[in-house]
Amino acid sequence: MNSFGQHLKKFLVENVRDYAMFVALIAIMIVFEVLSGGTFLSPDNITNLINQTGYLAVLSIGVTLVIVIRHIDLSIGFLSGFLGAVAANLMMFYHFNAFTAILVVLLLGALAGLLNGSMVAYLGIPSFIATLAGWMAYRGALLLATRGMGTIIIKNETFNAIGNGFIPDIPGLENFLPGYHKLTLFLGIVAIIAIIFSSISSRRRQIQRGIEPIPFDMFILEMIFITAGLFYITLKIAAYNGISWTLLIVLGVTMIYYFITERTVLGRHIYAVGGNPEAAQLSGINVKKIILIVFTSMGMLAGLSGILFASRLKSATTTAGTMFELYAIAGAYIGGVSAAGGVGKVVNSLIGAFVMQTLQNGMLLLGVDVSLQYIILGVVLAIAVIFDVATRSRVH
Amino acid sequence: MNSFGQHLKKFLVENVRDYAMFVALIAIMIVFEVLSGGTFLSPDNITNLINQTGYLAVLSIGVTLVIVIRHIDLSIGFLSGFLGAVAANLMMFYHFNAFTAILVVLLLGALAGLLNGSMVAYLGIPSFIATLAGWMAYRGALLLATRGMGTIIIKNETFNAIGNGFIPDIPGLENFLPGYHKLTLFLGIVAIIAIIFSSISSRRRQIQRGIEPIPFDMFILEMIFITAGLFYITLKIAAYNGISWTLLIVLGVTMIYYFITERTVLGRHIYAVGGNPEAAQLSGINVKKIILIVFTSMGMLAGLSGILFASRLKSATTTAGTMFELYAIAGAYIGGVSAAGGVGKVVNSLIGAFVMQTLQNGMLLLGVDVSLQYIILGVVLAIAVIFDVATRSRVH
Amino acid sequence: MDTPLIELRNISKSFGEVQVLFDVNMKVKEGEIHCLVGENGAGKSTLMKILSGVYPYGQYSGEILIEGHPVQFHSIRDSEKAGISIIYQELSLVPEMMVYENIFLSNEIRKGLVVDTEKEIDEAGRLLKMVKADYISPTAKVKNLSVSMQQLVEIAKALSSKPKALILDEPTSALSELESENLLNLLKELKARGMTIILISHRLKEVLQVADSITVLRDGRSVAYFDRREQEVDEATIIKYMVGREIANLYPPKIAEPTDEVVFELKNWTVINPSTGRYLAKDVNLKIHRGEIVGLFGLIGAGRTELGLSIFGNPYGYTVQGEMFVEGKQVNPRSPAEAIKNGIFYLTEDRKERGLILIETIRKNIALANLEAVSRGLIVDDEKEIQVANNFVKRLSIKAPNVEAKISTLSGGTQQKVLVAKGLFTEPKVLILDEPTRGIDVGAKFEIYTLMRELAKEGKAILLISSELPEILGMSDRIYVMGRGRITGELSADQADQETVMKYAID
Amino acid sequence: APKQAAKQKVIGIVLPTKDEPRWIQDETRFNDALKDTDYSAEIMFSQGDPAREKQNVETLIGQGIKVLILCAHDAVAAAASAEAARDAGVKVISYDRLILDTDAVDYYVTFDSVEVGRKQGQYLVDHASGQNNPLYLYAGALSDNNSFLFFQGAWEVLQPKIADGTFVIANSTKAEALKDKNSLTRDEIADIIGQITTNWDFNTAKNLAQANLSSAPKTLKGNVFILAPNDGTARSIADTFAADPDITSYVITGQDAEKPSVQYIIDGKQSMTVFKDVRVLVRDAINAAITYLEGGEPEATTTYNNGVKDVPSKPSEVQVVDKSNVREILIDSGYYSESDFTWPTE
Ligand SMILES: Nc1ncnc2c1ncn2[C@@H]1O[C@H](COP(=O)(O)OP(=O)(O)OP(=O)(O)O)[C@@H](O)[C@H]1O
Ligand SMILES: Nc1ncnc2c1ncn2[C@@H]1O[C@H](COP(=O)(O)OP(=O)(O)OP(=O)(O)O)[C@@H](O)[C@H]1O
Ligand SMILES: O[C@@H]1[C@@H](O)[C@H](O)OC[C@H]1O
Ligand SMILES: [Mg+2]
Ligand SMILES: [Mg+2]
Repeated sequence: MNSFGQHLKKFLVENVRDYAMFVALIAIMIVFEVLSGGTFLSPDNITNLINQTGYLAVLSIGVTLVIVIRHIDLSIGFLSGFLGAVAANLMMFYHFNAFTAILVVLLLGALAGLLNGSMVAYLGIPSFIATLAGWMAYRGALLLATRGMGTIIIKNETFNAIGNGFIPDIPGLENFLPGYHKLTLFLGIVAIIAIIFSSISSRRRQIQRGIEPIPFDMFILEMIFITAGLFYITLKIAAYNGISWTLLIVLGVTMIYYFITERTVLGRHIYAVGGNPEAAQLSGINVKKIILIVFTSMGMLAGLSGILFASRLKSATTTAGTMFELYAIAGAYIGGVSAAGGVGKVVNSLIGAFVMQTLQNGMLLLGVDVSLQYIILGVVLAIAVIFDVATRSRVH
Repeated sequence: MNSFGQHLKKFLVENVRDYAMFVALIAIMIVFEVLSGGTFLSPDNITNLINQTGYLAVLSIGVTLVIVIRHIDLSIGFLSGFLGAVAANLMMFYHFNAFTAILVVLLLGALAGLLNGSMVAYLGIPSFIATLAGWMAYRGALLLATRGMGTIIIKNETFNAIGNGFIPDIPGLENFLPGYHKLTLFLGIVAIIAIIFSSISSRRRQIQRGIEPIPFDMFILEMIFITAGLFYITLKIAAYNGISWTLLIVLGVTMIYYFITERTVLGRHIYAVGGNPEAAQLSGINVKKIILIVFTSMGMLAGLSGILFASRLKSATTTAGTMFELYAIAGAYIGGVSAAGGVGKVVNSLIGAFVMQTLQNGMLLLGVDVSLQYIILGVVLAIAVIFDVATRSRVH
Repeated sequence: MDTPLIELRNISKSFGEVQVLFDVNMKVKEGEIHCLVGENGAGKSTLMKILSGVYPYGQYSGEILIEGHPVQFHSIRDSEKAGISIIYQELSLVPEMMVYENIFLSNEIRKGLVVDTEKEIDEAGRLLKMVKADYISPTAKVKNLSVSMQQLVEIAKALSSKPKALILDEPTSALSELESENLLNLLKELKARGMTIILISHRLKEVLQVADSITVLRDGRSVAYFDRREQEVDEATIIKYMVGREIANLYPPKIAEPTDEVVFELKNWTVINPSTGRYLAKDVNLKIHRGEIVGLFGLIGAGRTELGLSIFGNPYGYTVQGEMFVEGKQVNPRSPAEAIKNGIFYLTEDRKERGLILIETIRKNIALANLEAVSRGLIVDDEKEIQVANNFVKRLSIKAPNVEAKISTLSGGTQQKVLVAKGLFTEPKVLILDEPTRGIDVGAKFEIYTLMRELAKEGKAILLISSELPEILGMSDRIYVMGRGRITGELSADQADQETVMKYAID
Repeated sequence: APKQAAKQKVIGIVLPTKDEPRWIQDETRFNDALKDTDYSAEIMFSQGDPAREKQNVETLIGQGIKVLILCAHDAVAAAASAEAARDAGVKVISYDRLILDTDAVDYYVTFDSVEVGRKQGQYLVDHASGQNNPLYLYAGALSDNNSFLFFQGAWEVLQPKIADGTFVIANSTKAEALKDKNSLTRDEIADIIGQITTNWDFNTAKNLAQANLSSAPKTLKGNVFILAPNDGTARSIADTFAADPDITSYVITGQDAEKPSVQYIIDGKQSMTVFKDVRVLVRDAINAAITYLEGGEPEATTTYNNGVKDVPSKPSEVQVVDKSNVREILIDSGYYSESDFTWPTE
């Protein structure tokens, strides 16, 4: 028993950085749940929260890589807004179907990102200022794109489902577990099993490689936490309408980016360029190409964010995208990305975006005055980063 | 004659960086003058332009030093707005007189800057994120400060004169040069003479030290340009209401900051910290102190900007300060400050801020559509920086 | 066969309008160790960067031949394919990444779409063993390794592409004698296994220890080629070709004897890294007399830099205990500024990163640490500053068009002199020189040594921190040896020889 | 929001933004009106952000409200929020701005925005005599649909007078080009607004007014007429015109009867404002909500078509306030108290 306590302490101290965000998120959630008298963790609010975060989450993920390679992108907010308006225009006035419109918008986003990337990589313009120019230009472009109608109502069911709909349930199971979304339960359980299996096998490999793994009791503890957490969320979501399309997309994007950053050559090169650009260059990595790729991916995600946002509101508005960039960047920083480059995980940025949105959602539930909301957000952001810096320097 | 041509060419090529901004500014002005059929350079528009730039110019000057020491301050916009609202509150509800209110606000600004500086210097938080937290917090604070009525009307003649009034003329000279503001003419001529004298003496010293000065013909040319330019502006302003209080303040701030950066030990230390913080530290410079000083000065200038803005509108509004930071930073970048640290002149940033405002003012005069205004601004910003980077690398 | 493995013919290269290589020729035979020597700025690194594809075909003129066949490298990858692998002068690892990730950077082992991590870790282990560094874990983060360990990782990385030829650009400049020794042995072993090696070094002792053949570059021209299997060469000959004149003695003779007066003293000086609790220096007792040059020798990581910094006002906030005296008076400087006021100046070993402001002018750098002296009140007197800078330029024969020249345009040796000038302008009584000749060439070295002698004569107390034993032995009146944070020995100049000092150092 | 534990929190109110004074007034009035009922309400602000607006609505639904009073930041984009509420069985009252293109609106309380514009235009027409009076046009934000309605109403009234030469447009080439057309398309209005927009921002209004005055020849100065879209921008535009020595007199419109502008009217610095009695609007909204809560249908005097459905509505009167009737309408009715202002000592 005593050794369990010791293990736990050691584990927590050593991994404080990696788990701090989760702990913070859970703590914040519990506080809101108590203060709101149980509404915060209600199935519908959890689902809302997820859908509210979607368009920021994908931006946070994209901008994480931009910050990892020591750059910044301020243009993403209005780019997202502008591209949402383009999608609306395409569908409503040029009769594109949803899929083609989405494709075109993602492509345009990639192009816009490529342009930013080229200015940074080939002309050597500091990204702050290159993308600030984009910020202005896309703001104007958004006004142009929406000026015909002001707001463009999107009347495309397929498109609008992205931000408002849910995946269908398995047909023919209406009487089994009524009130629950069966496919959601099923997918949740599959995910849990997959995670447990892959954790066990990665632990086994660690041992084989002679790398000391975390103690067995801690491992079990970790598994219990993950399982419980995932199962809880699955249950909550399933008790409402199940997995929303937004959630599915965000999860998909996260998994793709997780995979790219953690497992592929490209991912490794991105972190190398961020960690030491000269070294990366001298190792034969084409640094400019990496910059282009990262900015292009950012542009594409801005397009996706614009789609999620427009779909959620079933319309493109004249001010869509305002301040998105700042919130997305804040999410990434809360998730622990470092301005010094080379450090930052997409999953953590996703959590960071959720922390931001959870705070806002919770404060809305509690009826906090909007002026105080801003102040509290600012303070929490500062605390999060102070904590981050403090724990990081301790481990160092 | 031929040698004059050669000198001119060589001179222009070598000094393209330093003069580019002036040339760009003059070019833009001429374009607008022609397109507007002579209104752009009318006495009243020049005066308006100066007054419209004031609150951004002081921010640009302050943020130049922040960027020089390799940091950024995003909080300055809403801080400026918030402090303007504080001034309004103090005068309207607590019956402070204008001077005390201004003093308190400058002090509060300095304190806010000190707080930012401490987070950066002592807690090691990246300035981007520390000041993003401030951005949120001050936005909330501004809403709180104006929440009673939304807008606070300022009914203090002294205070409102700052943004709307002009310096008095010399009394008793009504019949001499009627239609001109004599004090303005006088001050303008004094300034021109001072500049000519100091240029001659600095040229003489260069020669004494064995540093090759610019060729004599180029020197004469430069003098003619400066004299003509200053005289032209003086005439214009004098033909309207003379020097505005805003202009006086901006000129004062510019001179103080010019003096500090170019002539004092503090200025040297600031640029040293920006050029190489490690080396500065090992030269006995207290780097943290310098960071504190620069952020504190920034905060104070944000206070001044808030005062200029509130005075100009004779009121404090809920959205005052929105985006100021981005425009101020853009001004500094147009003026050639470098994100790599250690490079950037306050006078150039002032010109940069003028370039931004000139564009906006000119486009308003010509009745350019707002959406296009944004796009044009973005494109000009990009071109300015591309040009900057290109000429810099050539000289290098 | 007599065809060389690598041949460079008439290579010329310019940066902008400045030509730095002029028709350089070089031949490297298969399986030999070939050394490339020359003064700072002679063009060694540039030449090797051409050979390794950093400056691709088209950016230079001349020909590269591999096994007699002309080749065109358009990228680093091309040269790698041709079997050439290079370790750059600047360490080029990514600190935040793990050892195995660095080793396979841009050379990843793939399994379909993904990187085969397992295989990379195994393979990294094998490569580390090959460079006798199996004590380094492939999954350690590079930032947690010492400089010498990082150097070995670099070599493992270079070997990962299974090259025929390995180029090392000054691999030992940041290593101590012992570590250099190990590295040279490793190179010999690699040679024994058939590898061809090109080594660039300023340490001629090392060169003579391992070289089979030598190319000397001077001012961008190849001025000499020696094949030691055919002809004897000695240091003096090489130096003669390098600098274009004879240098009889590397170390100028003493011009005055130290006095008995103790100018600087440390008593029971202890320095602790507060975040790890590790002792960086423990119970150090040390004194320097007026006019004395005291050598402080130790292996890398012995803690000399930390000791120097702790004396110089402790800028990085170590925990410091003990007493310090300057001219008999106890002092307790809490920042570099206070240390400077107390007559102490420390010249960093890292002149580019921590010593100078590269984008600024000579004059501003020289005056920086003592601006008050050229100021009236809070205002800097430019005239006075320029005068001061001009005086130093003359006194130290700093080679520059004028004092308004930017530091970044100067050669390494000249930069080092500016750094020295900056230190001297604070008028220190005690001058701590940390690796003052690291990476600078023989000519510049000699000038720095001469200056040190003059300063000693003027009555300054000098602490010379160095990892080069000959330098310590050649310059010091007295020597302290440091090992793992402790003073392990003290020797007078006449007692000291290579073996004794080394013995204390590894003690 | 005041905590009134005993009361049932079944009404949700969502207002556009705290960044505009107008809505801070509405918040106060709602709080006042609710004091005398058995219900309490949660009031939220969307800060001009439709996403936040939707988030607000979702939160309120989650809290179990039964009636939603929604003043959309963007009348069109709010459809998604309204539908979410409808799906949760919540009645939706559209407040001040009609939610368009959805059948998920149950009731509409409003001032007639086009009428606001007409009243502004009419005031200018009524005060102009003779020919060639310079007319300066200003508008709200391109991003606010109301800007279009206000301008449309004003244009309807002003255009014939421009065409007959009573007014000459001083500051918009786009409007000048369309001066013979009485009913404009949205695109045409957008073109004009793009040139004369204040963005509802005082500083932009001031910069624009200054630019206009700089480029106006003397013939377009003297006695001028100014269409200013609301009080905030009217004040900064009025200040700018007052500072120009070539302007002898100006007539300027406004809207909202903000306190500072009422003072301006008393002092003769602003000519008029269109008073939208928020109390009436608030009362109608609350009454409708209570009627719904108690199972009834609120009374409607007319309907508005929102593109999909005819929404039952009871529009409130808007009134012109100027120096002649300011005391009567704003003070005597108890909307503001006399001590809020300084009055000329006669
Ligand atoms: N990228 C570059 N741009 C301009 N000049 C350069 C560049 N790289 C090197 N040089 C110049 O080319 C010359 C040769 O430099 P190089 O680095 O090859 O010398 P080196 O012999 O390796 O010197 P060291 O012993 O100091 O490493 C120097 O004068 C240097 O300033
Ligand atoms: N807290 C710190 N911040 C910045 N640099 C540091 C800090 N602590 C140590 N350093 C620097 O790290 C470098 C590497 O230190 P290392 O331990 O390898 O050598 P060392 O102990 O200085 O050995 P030597 O005696 O050879 O100088 C040194 O140059 C030292 O100045
Ligand atoms: O009352 C006005 C409102 O209707 C409009 O939408 O925004 C500006 C306000 O002045
Ligand atoms: Mg080299
Ligand atoms: Mg050292």
